[in-house]
Amino acid sequence: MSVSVQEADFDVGAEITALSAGRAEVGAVASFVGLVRNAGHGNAVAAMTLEHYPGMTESALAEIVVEAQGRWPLQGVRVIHRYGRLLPGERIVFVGVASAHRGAAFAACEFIMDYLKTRAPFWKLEETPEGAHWVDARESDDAAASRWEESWEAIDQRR
Amino acid sequence: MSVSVQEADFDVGAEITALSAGRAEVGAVASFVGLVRNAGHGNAVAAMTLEHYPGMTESALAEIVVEAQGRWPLQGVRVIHRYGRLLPGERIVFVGVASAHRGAAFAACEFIMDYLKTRAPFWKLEETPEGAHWVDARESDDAAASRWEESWEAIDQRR
Amino acid sequence: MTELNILYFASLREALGCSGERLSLPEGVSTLGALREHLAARGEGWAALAAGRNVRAAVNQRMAGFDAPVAPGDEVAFFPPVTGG
Amino acid sequence: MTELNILYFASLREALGCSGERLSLPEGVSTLGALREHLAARGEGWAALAAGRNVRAAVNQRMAGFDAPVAPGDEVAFFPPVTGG
Repeated sequence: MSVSVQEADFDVGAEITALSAGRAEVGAVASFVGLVRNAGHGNAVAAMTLEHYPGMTESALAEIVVEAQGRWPLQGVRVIHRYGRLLPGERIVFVGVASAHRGAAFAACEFIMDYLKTRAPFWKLEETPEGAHWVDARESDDAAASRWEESWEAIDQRR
Repeated sequence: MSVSVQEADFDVGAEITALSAGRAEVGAVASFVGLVRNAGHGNAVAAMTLEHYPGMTESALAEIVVEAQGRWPLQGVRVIHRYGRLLPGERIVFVGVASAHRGAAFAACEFIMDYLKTRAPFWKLEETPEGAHWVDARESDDAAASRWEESWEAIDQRR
Repeated sequence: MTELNILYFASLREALGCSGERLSLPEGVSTLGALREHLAARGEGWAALAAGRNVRAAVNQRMAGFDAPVAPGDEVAFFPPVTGG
Repeated sequence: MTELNILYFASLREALGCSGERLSLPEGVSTLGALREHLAARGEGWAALAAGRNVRAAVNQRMAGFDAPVAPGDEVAFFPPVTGG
């Protein structure tokens, strides 16, 4: 398991390859790349600045990964989140998960993204022709994260 | 949308980058890499040979992609499936999906893998110390694919 | 074209010792299921196509149920459940 | 350490015109919620911390509810709902 919070870009192919390299029991690597879009809430976005809470960011991401590892049998997890000023089309976040089977890899990857969206201390400032504004949190992100609470309870009930 | 069935390996990083290159409305790229595992059903696997049905393979994969595009708003889809003899750790399949938002990208990527597992005409021959044997289809793959039928009906009922 | 082009794949190909054949549509055979029965009736290895065996099929490169019609000129394929990905 | 280290982030930092401060734990303040009320009572921009405003908080770099205890030496952070990813 490895978590990085950095200004620099990352190499998606190298990260995905590293998740299975030398581990021939890995049958599945699911991954996600989040990018800066040129349009947020109807406005053209010229750039985006990501602020974060140094120290807490890393531990919040590590905690999310540990929670994923407790829910699914995983053989590797990599999370990279950038901060600073980014342009449309630039990568923001990478989550990669290796497992023996695809179901666990997909579920854990989506789980980590959903939790990251609601628990990792990052904030986005968008620059548009009308000026800069802070991006509002989306209710759909809370809903996406809370799905996993429900399914966790459902799992508990089946025990 | 692009589908390839080939013997050659592929460049995961280049494929993922291509899915968002020049498309600044893409905010999310979900992807999956399937690899040859060194153990199948308890036996050590020395190599695996993938047989396929040339012609039908490509059209079956294209049909699955079209179905995904009908279910989610996607901005790019790439499917690559290899055939021939592969060693443990080698890549078998790549599915990458670009969308504005992560929910659609994740769902479509997993959908394509689930349908591919039950609808694309590939067959695996495993070489083990006990000899070569054809891999049996797994009931869990049928179950994974049939989830999407249910959810499709659920969507229809909400209309 | 008055013949069927029949293809066999994977473990079924090995069981039959045959990867494909051209065949005039037999009298009274108009569905995939009837064709399968006709072939299985050849005996020996062809029993791998018999009812109860886990066989799938395609007509003209699309998955098809055994009630699907077959006609001269069709490409028909028989194979075990797929295991790609 | 007898003081709290308080941090403010993002839109809240801008509204307050302040990215952080060191503060002796005020008399009668033992929870995150009481600390928030104490700060909001400063008036003007500090109303951004008032009840009803969508503010989140962390104690010692972990997300915390407003009933969480605060004690001298803690690092406390206030911020808007997160929007990373």
